[in-house]
Amino acid sequence: MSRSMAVLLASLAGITMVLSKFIAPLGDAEVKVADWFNVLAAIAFVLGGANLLKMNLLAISARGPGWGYSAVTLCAFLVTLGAGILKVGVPPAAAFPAVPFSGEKDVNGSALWWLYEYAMSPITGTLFAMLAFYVASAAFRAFRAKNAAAMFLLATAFVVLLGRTYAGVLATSWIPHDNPWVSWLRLENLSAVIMSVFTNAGTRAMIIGIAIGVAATSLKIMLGLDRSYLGGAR
Amino acid sequence: MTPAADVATPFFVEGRGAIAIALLVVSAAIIGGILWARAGGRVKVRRMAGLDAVDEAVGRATEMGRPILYVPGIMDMDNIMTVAGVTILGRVARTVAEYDAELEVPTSRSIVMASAREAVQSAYLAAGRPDGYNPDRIYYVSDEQFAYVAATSGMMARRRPAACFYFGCFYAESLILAENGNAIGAIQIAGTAETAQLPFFVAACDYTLIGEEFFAASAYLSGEPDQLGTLLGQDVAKAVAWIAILGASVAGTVVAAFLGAGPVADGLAALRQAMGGGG
Amino acid sequence: MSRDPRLPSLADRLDRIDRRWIFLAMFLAVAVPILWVGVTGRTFPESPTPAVQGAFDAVESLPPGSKVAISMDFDPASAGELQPMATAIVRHCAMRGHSICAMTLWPAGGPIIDATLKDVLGARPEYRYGENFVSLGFQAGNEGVMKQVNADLSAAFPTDARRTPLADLPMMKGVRNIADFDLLVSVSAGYPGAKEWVQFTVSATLTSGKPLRFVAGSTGVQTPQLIPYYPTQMVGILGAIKGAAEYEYLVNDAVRRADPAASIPARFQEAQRRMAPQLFGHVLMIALILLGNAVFVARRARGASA
Amino acid sequence: MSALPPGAGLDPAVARRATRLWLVVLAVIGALLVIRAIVGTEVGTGDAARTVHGFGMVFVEPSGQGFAEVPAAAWADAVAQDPAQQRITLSWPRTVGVWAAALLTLAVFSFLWRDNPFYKLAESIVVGVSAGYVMSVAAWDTLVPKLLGALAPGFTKAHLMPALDVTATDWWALVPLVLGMLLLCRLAQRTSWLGVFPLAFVVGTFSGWKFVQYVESDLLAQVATMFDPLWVPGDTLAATIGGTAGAVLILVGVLSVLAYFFFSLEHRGPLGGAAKVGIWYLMITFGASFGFTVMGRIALLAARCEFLFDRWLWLIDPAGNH
Repeated sequence: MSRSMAVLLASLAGITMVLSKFIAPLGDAEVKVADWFNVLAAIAFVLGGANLLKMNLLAISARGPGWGYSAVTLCAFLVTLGAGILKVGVPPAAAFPAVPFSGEKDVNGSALWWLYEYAMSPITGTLFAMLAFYVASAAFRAFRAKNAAAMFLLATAFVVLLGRTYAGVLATSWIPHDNPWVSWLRLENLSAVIMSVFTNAGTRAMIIGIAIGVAATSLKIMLGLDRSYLGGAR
Repeated sequence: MTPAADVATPFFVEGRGAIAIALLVVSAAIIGGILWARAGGRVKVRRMAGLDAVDEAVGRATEMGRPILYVPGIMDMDNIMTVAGVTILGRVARTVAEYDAELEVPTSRSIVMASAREAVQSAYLAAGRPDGYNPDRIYYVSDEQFAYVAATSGMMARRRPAACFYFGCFYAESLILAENGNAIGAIQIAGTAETAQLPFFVAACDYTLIGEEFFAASAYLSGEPDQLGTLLGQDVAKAVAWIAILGASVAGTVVAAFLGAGPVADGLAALRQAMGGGG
Repeated sequence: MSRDPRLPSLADRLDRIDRRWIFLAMFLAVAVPILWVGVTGRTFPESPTPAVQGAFDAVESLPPGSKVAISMDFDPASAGELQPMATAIVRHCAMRGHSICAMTLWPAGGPIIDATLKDVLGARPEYRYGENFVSLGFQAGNEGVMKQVNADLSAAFPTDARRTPLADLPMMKGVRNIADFDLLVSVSAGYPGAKEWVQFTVSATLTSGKPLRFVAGSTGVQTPQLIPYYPTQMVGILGAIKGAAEYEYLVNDAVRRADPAASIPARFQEAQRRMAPQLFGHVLMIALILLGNAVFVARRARGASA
Repeated sequence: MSALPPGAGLDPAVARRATRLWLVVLAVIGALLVIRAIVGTEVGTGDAARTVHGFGMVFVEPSGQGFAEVPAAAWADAVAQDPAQQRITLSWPRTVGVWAAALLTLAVFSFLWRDNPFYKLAESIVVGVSAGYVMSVAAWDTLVPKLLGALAPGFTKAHLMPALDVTATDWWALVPLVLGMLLLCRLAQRTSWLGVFPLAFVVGTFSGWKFVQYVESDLLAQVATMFDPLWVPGDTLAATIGGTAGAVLILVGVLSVLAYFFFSLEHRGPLGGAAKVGIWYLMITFGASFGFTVMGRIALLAARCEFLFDRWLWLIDPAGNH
């Protein structure tokens, strides 16, 4: 019963949004809805935070292997949350010295700023940088000319990689750059041709297909055909 | 916010005819496909190796006694890819429940966690194994992209899932997850419409669903007539787009090469502008 | 097979190579050139591609005093690629005497704007806050903001980052919506970013009579997605650190042409400096692809199952 | 090097060996740091030049309400002028921060070798800190201005956000509040069924929104770009042929990739041929995309290396920080 009501709510909400794009008085629905979603997501942090606390407290009380790491997570979470919510180390904004909470939460020098600058940012930045290693390993393993399709993948990656460095420019510098019949073969030009012709076509077609796929998925939600996100498996 | 109404504003937003027609065509095609399938029309769907492999991957994980990792992307429920990812999770969870395997779903958003729990719980219910459902294995990690990656990679190294599914919206984490999955020898199946990440999934996963295939996955896995009907509808919409592209190209060429400036060229330019295709 | 199958060939051994050797090679390929460039201070020359030249010309061709809006939609995680672009574009605008209005749709973008403006404009006393440059700071709402700025900039950004109402800023006189700027630049790492600016803001101005000129700076991973919009909806793209290096080179070249004795501060050559590890990193990648295929061919020739 | 995947190592003998190995690695790193300190760094120029044996230090001077970082050379100059000066000082929080950041960077990199306690520590820290950080940001950037500020503008302006630009109560803000409360009903078993309504609302609204958005800006607009003529006359014959060939190849590519996406037809006959060409185009697209991305990833690694060499170890100084 409640699920059917929920599906009905989803349909009505979806149809209202579609209409808002065509009916002037509903025009600002998008901005409102985006705001609402942000607020809802912020409130939902209570769910995520409660889950995080529960999981780590369970791990600590069970004293299973690695419970110490759960304790670290828990401490880091509570300390950061406290520092952020209470604006620890944040002076009042210059314009409003009488309002203690008026400063920016992560102003340079505050506790939250320190945690972001020296704990969160270096770790996330390093994880991001580890991709350099993973692309190398993936290139060695996966880029093998097993069939025609793989050959195209390989050759293109090769040309683009080479064309984007000084080495590539040197490698084909003997091709005259003022002869329009062959100058496109220079590596730096060739990768531009690949981008503007082949990548352009491939991306365009994918975008069109994805748009149709999104349309079908959205319609299925509005028609109540897809409801497993609500637990309505059939 | 609302400007003073010194001029009577029209009830309908102007200049939206082309988009209205396009929406109607797409909707008609998809609803038509559903109705056709409901009326008993035959819908044949081509094989998609990546989705046929889901059963095999779940089966293998069961045999090896290792968990199955499912990542529904890192975006929130306002992203249609996440919704599609959770829907596919519902289908995969049903297979997992039937095999009585162990499912692990770390999420990057609180609302996704809530939705994924609903989907998995009802899948276990539908499979007749409500006791097998463990909500604690569907958990929130962190909204921060790389914190989520750190925890999920660490989990992969320690729990060594035998099958990894990545269905949803992915950014840079795609390759980190897929390479770590590769290092532990898991069967990996990915699907996303985030075109920038497809190369990495293609390079590091066993099977990858590209763009629209990803949105077709839930219908394909369900095998229900209604759902397969939507695939037929998508094809009809694509056929219309195909013809429109060919027509546009021919028309543009004829105008540019033979007719030159004139009323036909103006009409074409106006049409293009109405469709939002720039100048 | 003539050989003892228990003795793996070189190709077999390479095929099963521990990937940590590859990791080590990549680390050396990047770390050693950084140290080398750091010690010697040398950089490679660049030859600008048309998309970067287009971006440069878009800033160069505006008359001094033009109003440029720059949206810095990235966070510290992508600053390695994008900060040199943001710095070079702001610096170029300052050299040409344009007014700069910075904003961001990423929560972490505020400090980036402040640092960039301070870094570039700090040594230029002629640039006074509110008159030649302003920072609108961060606004939440993604595409919603982009749609709002089409109609009314002050609806999206009621105040600047210092909480001054826009109407009180001399530079913002006569700027009602985004199309009143002479150029829009987005330096972005993803969503929302350049693609959304095109979809929701630039496209909307194409039919309004005053098309907004648009330049995008983007991470390598996002650049291919922007190609379809060039050159109709955007006049230039800076793609990845290479694009940043080319732009930096053009700007530095302009400085040197104006004053051959000018010395370029090291912080304005950041992207060019980064091209050295790029070169060796790329060469390693190419070598790995070649090696991988050599192994593949050799093993296939021996009849081993792939 | 053993081919053991990271994380394997439950065998006690292997674990002991791993511990020994880690001790060796740590000892080597420690020794290198000691050598680095003994070698020292010359900061400042001219008369102010001095060799310091510390590194990874951050100096600050008062600026506005807080402090601003200054190069070590500025500190050297200031000390040369007045050895007792207190304006430019060593900032302990920031110096500890740089060291913490450097050690955490190394801890994360160590995962490339294998899963290990240092990585686990970094992982635990980043999960906790980031969750706390995003929640703080949500509270101050969303809940306070958009919820509290809308419902209780007077209170919010008086105590939390004096610069908030609202005057009247916006009752619309009750909608997300009610939805949020319904979502939180999931916390209790008996009321958890109410939690589906906010999910339905969110997914419903955004499906309607994205439906129009994708059809408009991706489907329709991309089809519209195909009005580009296939005949592209240029200044020279080569340019004409090149431009025309490019336009034709784009059309062929778009049509064949779309053909690949047809689901209800088997890929046989002409459709099969078109789909095959489509796959080739897709692979070229992916290859190019990969090539571009490698660039960005290497740049990120370079940035991390620069952090270690520049801000922490003071081996290089491209930006004049010390």
